[in-house]
Amino acid sequence: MTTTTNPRGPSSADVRAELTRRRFRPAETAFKLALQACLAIGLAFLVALLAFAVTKGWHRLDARLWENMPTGRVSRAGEAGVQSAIWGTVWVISLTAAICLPTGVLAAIYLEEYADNTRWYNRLLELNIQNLAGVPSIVFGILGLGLIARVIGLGFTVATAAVVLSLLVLPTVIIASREAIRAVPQSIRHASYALGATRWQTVSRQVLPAAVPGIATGSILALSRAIGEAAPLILLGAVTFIRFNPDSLLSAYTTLPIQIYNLIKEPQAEFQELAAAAIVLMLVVLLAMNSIAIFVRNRFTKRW
Amino acid sequence: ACGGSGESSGEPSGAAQLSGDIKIDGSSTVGPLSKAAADIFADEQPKVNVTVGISGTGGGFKKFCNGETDISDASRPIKDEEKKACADKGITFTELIVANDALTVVVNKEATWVDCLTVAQLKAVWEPDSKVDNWNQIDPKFPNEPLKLYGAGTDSGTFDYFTAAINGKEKASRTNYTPSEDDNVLVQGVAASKGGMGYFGYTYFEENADKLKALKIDGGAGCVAPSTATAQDGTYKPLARPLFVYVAKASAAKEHVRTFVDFYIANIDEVVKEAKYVPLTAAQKTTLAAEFEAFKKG
Amino acid sequence: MTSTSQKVAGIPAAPSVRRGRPRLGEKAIEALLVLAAIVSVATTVGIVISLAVPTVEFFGTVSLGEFVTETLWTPLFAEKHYGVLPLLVATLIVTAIAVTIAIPVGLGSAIYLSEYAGNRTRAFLKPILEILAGIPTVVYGFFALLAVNPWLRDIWPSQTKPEFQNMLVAGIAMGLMIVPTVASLAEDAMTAVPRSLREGAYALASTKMQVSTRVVLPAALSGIVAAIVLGISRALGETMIVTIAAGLKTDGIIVNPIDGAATMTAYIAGAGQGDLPVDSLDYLTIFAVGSTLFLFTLALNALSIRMVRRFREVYE
Amino acid sequence: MTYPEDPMDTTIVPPRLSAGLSLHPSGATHGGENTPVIDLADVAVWYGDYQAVRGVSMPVARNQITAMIGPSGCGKSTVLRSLNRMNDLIGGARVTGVVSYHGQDLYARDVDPIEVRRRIGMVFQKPNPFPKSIYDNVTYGLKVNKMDTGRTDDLVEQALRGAALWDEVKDKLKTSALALSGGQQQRLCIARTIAVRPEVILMDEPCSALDPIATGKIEDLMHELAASYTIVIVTHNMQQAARVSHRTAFFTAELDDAGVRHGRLVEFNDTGRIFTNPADKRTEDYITGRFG
Amino acid sequence: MTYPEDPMDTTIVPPRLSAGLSLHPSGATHGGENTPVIDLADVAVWYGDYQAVRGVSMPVARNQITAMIGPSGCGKSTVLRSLNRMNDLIGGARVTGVVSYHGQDLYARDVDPIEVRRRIGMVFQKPNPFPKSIYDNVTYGLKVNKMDTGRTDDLVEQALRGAALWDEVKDKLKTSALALSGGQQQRLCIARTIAVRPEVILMDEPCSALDPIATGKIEDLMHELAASYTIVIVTHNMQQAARVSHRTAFFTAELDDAGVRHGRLVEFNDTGRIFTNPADKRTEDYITGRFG
Ligand SMILES: Nc1ncnc2c1ncn2[C@@H]1O[C@H](COP(=O)(O)OP(=O)(O)OP(=O)(O)O)[C@@H](O)[C@H]1O
Ligand SMILES: Nc1ncnc2c1ncn2[C@@H]1O[C@H](COP(=O)(O)OP(=O)(O)OP(=O)(O)O)[C@@H](O)[C@H]1O
Ligand SMILES: [Mg+2]
Ligand SMILES: [Mg+2]
Ligand SMILES: O=P([O-])([O-])[O-]
Repeated sequence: MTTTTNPRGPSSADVRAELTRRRFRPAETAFKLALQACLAIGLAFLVALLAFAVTKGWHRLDARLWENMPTGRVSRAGEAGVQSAIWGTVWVISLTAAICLPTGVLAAIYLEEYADNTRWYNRLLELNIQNLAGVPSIVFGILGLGLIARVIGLGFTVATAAVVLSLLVLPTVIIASREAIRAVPQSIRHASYALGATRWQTVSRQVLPAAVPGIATGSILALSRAIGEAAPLILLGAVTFIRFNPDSLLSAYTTLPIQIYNLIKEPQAEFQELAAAAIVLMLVVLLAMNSIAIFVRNRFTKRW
Repeated sequence: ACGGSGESSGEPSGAAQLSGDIKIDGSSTVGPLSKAAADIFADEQPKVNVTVGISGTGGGFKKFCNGETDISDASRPIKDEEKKACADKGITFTELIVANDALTVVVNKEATWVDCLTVAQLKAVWEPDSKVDNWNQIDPKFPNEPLKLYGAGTDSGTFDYFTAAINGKEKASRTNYTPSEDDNVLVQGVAASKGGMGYFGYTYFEENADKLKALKIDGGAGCVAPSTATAQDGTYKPLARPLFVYVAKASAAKEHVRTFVDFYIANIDEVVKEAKYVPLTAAQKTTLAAEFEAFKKG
Repeated sequence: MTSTSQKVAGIPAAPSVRRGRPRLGEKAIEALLVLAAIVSVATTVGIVISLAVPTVEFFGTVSLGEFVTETLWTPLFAEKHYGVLPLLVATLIVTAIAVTIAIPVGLGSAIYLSEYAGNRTRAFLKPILEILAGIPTVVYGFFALLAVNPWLRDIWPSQTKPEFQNMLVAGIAMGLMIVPTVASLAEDAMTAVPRSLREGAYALASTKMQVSTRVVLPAALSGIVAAIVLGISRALGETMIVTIAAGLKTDGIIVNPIDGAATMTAYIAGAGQGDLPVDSLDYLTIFAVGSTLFLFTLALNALSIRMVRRFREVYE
Repeated sequence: MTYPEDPMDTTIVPPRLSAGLSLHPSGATHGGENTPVIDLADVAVWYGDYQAVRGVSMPVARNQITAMIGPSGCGKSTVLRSLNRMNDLIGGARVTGVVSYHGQDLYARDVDPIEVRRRIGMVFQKPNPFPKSIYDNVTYGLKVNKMDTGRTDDLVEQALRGAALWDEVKDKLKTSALALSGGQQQRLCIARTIAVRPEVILMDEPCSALDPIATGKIEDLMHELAASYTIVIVTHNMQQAARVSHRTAFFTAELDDAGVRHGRLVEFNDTGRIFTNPADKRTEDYITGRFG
Repeated sequence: MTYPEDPMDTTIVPPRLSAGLSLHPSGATHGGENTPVIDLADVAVWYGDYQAVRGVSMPVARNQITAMIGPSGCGKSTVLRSLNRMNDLIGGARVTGVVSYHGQDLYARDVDPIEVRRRIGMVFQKPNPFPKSIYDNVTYGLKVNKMDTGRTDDLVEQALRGAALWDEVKDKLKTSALALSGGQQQRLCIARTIAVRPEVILMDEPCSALDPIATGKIEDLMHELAASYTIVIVTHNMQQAARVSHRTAFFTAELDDAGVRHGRLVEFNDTGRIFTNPADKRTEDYITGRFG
């Protein structure tokens, strides 16, 4: 048998030579190095940022952070702390969680378990959420300023800030919760229905508990975004000098990122250091939240 | 702290615990004074929640005359149209001078070629549509160095005062400079560029005297450097200015606000010191106390 | 069939499968769920209303023509001009710098994670990269202004050093801020490329780089474009970094990246923190600029959503 | 289609259950136990515009095991799901014809599908225990049906015994059901189903995810359950159908004139007949492996 | 394991294939072409700690079609992928024993897997054309192997003719490959593979995603390709193995003492022998359908 397309028998030696010829592929190596460099840039930036904040804020990372004296007395700049900002953050974020988590999870349940997505209004709803996720946070600040603070008249209070932050992270919570709910296999729902369960029984007793880790992960990440958010609050009166802790939903407030922004603007080096220390504090909280989220995701998310 | 003239804040720390909110807003120049006052006052009356905004003098008055704030900080006297706005809403108030300031024109430390500028030269730089963007355009003797300008934010009393004093018309200014309500930006900005020039309150300069150089100003009577003395006696012309707070009548009727203002006045020296401003002269202090007493009565 | 027979058989009595009492609880819950879903629609409506009403009022005083053609933005000076172009140009410049950094770094990281890294490396590196996404933007601003900029000025080759606040440094910080967004979405898109395509390519004696660049990248293209578009939209809307690091200068159209200039978001934040009094034209400028920003990001979002949908369709 | 007895008449036939029970599972004869619990008359199921299966008429006799066999895609699962309205859960699915349960049309307007599923339970192809404890899996149906009578522990034991699982799990009722083996999980799913005491149990290829040993256990269990329950099983395994069922329905899918495949019922008869003496050539081909 | 001839000796044993080959539909004879191109000696493949298949020794003779059959999970694909080092791409996969190609150990330290894959091409179960044009699909391999000689158009035509696809696509070379039918896509994947002129083509169930007509075309194509290429095909379809292959390897999976399943080669022989007169009981059971 003959063929023109394929050489008959290559000798073993030929094959060995060709298979084992050392091929230097410079482009290949360069490409891989370039990719590693890309990752390295991102990581180096992260490390540099952390190192900068930590070294700059190092000797303010002590009990003085808990003092309640922002930028009032220059002579005592060295003793200033950010207590009222910490409390403000706690108030605002707690309220944000209380508003956006139930709303987000319920909306996600509606979209995943109840909505007939062949209906135009449900598709519109979905599109709307995707869109909202991309609206800049400062625009939410404008919503808060124009509508919630002024027209509705909540003023520049903890409540306004929490409502605005809730709306801001709502799409994130909805999208994460939907994904978690979707990850619960259909077979679990069918098993529940086949036992005579109603839709809500199926959702509340089977789907939600199984989706909790995913929802929790998404919610933690959403809240950690809310904690760090400053832009909308700038429009909502958080930049004012406040040295008291909020005591009600209608209290004036300031938050950590805003206080950091204020401190950066002060000329005294002590205040810059305090800003760095506050940043470290905030980063520690955020890293902890991120780690919890990742832990929950890895540990509790079921692989069906 | 020693209570001065107020009835309720008369007693030392044993004074009755008051509560309530006090809203202060306005000049970023005066802000540090009110913040210091609020900060010290909080040791005495922790339940009185004082907030100090820094919307700038103009912004402060708009809110003040809208009845949104109790006290308005100002780095220039209230204008007629602002008075009218207040009157329209039935808001009456008193004006109190709480400190002195010298608007300081600063340049980079390395700008060795210049020590003093005349008002006319400043006007040439800052007037609307000014085409001056190099030091040698100010004075041919100056080196060829691009001019980088930093100035007060447009909503600030400093801006109003400077434009009025130098350019002859309020808010009339060239626009191609870096404006900021945040004086630190101005300090850093000028410190960062060799050809930089900026203006802001004297205290900010004093804070950063190591980074910046203040120019003497020739207001017609020779070069005068900004200082405590020249600010107090007014020889630093035309940029020496008093700083004001305005207290609304309706607010002063409330005990906690009245107590706060009394406290502010009684402790004015400490407040000015904390905010690092040029203190009041003895005469000014007497007037201050008297005016508020009269206001409370009348 | 008689009931006796039922008992004999031990079978449930005559079965009724008819609807008993209506399940009111179920209905109430469904209504609650619908309500929760409507919140997001209400938010959009709220945003549109709160932007549109003052914007219309603004254009009652300032002509749209001036707004889009004038090259000066000085609403707060004695001589007022309302040309949004300077803000827009600054926004685009900062965004362009950010994207120039984020696209290569983000895509490079994504390719590495999806094609080169082993499972364990990926599981370790991806969360770290995601931390970058979680750092508050004030912190980026702080770092850009006080660390990156001095460093940049030190190494700057020419005599004219970057200004204290400048677009370049803001763009760099912002670029690194959106790297995780781009990387993570692009990686998702690449991971969605079926294994079979890679195997097909490897079986044709491709190297890793060839598989990555000639098969995986093109196949994931719409997803990657979506990632980039989303990155751009985040850059456009970012506020704190530019406010802190690029400043508020609105001096005509500034194109030199080492100069400071106000972006649309920085203007809004700068003018808004002074809390301009309601009903003044100054106050209305916030909303006019906000509307412009909103329209821009809306268009980008729509683009990105379509792209994502397309790449989903290809394989699903 | 071969129809051995007129199913419409079965309601008037007196109960004769004891005979069947004694015989089963050891080579039972099934004469007389054909009171249909469920009856299908000209049933067709649509997924949107696609008619997946059509023209199905067959009875499901009480306390018997009815098997559905046929090549993949012929609509066995589809028909099975139509018996307890699980098709409701699939968007666009629609059933025409009449599926009656004790004479009641299951698709009548005022029928509550939840009540239907309470009475007609289902076991799925892949064991799908809830990610909860064994105990909670069994009590779930009791709870959602408010059958939680205070004797729950007894009921759990009863159900697990019924599913021949009790001895294996009685010491670890509170451990996760996911830790059980596939066969145990499937028996747990059966226990969970019988705990709510349905009248009918539908099983869709309940052994296809299991190894031969587990399969054997489930088959034994089916025989036992047939004493008290009516069972319909879908299987792709002809041997299994032959081993466990009393009656068998053979489905196939054929192209219509437009080239679209539709499932249909080819033959329904006693299992013995289907496997030894099928009436239809297609059945014979399939049984002997000459088909598909 | 039954081994008709000592595979290690095949190089020196005179060709004795004609008996098996006479079964071949095309009636081609391949005498003298049994120099093993690839030779496996005691090959085992591990996925991490799991030994998926072990003890595989068999030759792959030149210009013949070697089929691998066996029940699902017995390791056919695993062994096939070990022949061109596709297993390298699976994290944790490891090959022990010797896979030699023209006497060269493919897993020797200094062997370049990319070069191996150039010479030993692969066609997959599901057609996997790149989402590019037909033309670009065929030229892809040429480009990455720098075989882009300027005669690309000719090479594309040759490859598509070789895959019996040319006539069907010649007018739409620039259209997307995804618009082709499944059978056309599979032939395109074959064209893409032969365009780089490998010596060996591995095919993993290349017809299982195809309808009978497309399957027929691919089988015809395999016959033609066998003239110029050495082909190894994995198939789950015994008829297909019988129809197309010269030699057949039958694999199965068995539990070891610890209850872990491992695949192993049971019997390797001429296809005719395997299907008419298998040496091993398990082979016979499988062939006749009594197994699994
Ligand atoms: N949800 C669905 N939407 C649309 N078509 C469907 C759906 N489920 C099944 N089908 C179609 O209906 C037909 C019958 O499917 P069904 O699952 O009932 O077959 P089956 O006999 O159970 O097959 P198998 O033995 O593979 O499980 C098939 O053509 C299938 O593609
Ligand atoms: N990537 C992998 N990681 C771990 N185990 C694997 C992997 N791929 C295959 N296996 C296991 O190796 C064994 C053999 O798999 P393989 O795919 O080779 O079987 P096969 O004979 O091709 O089966 P089929 O006919 O179903 O394709 C199986 O037990 C399988 O689960
Ligand atoms: Mg089925
Ligand atoms: Mg396989
Ligand atoms: O903040 P000002 O003092 O400049 O109004």
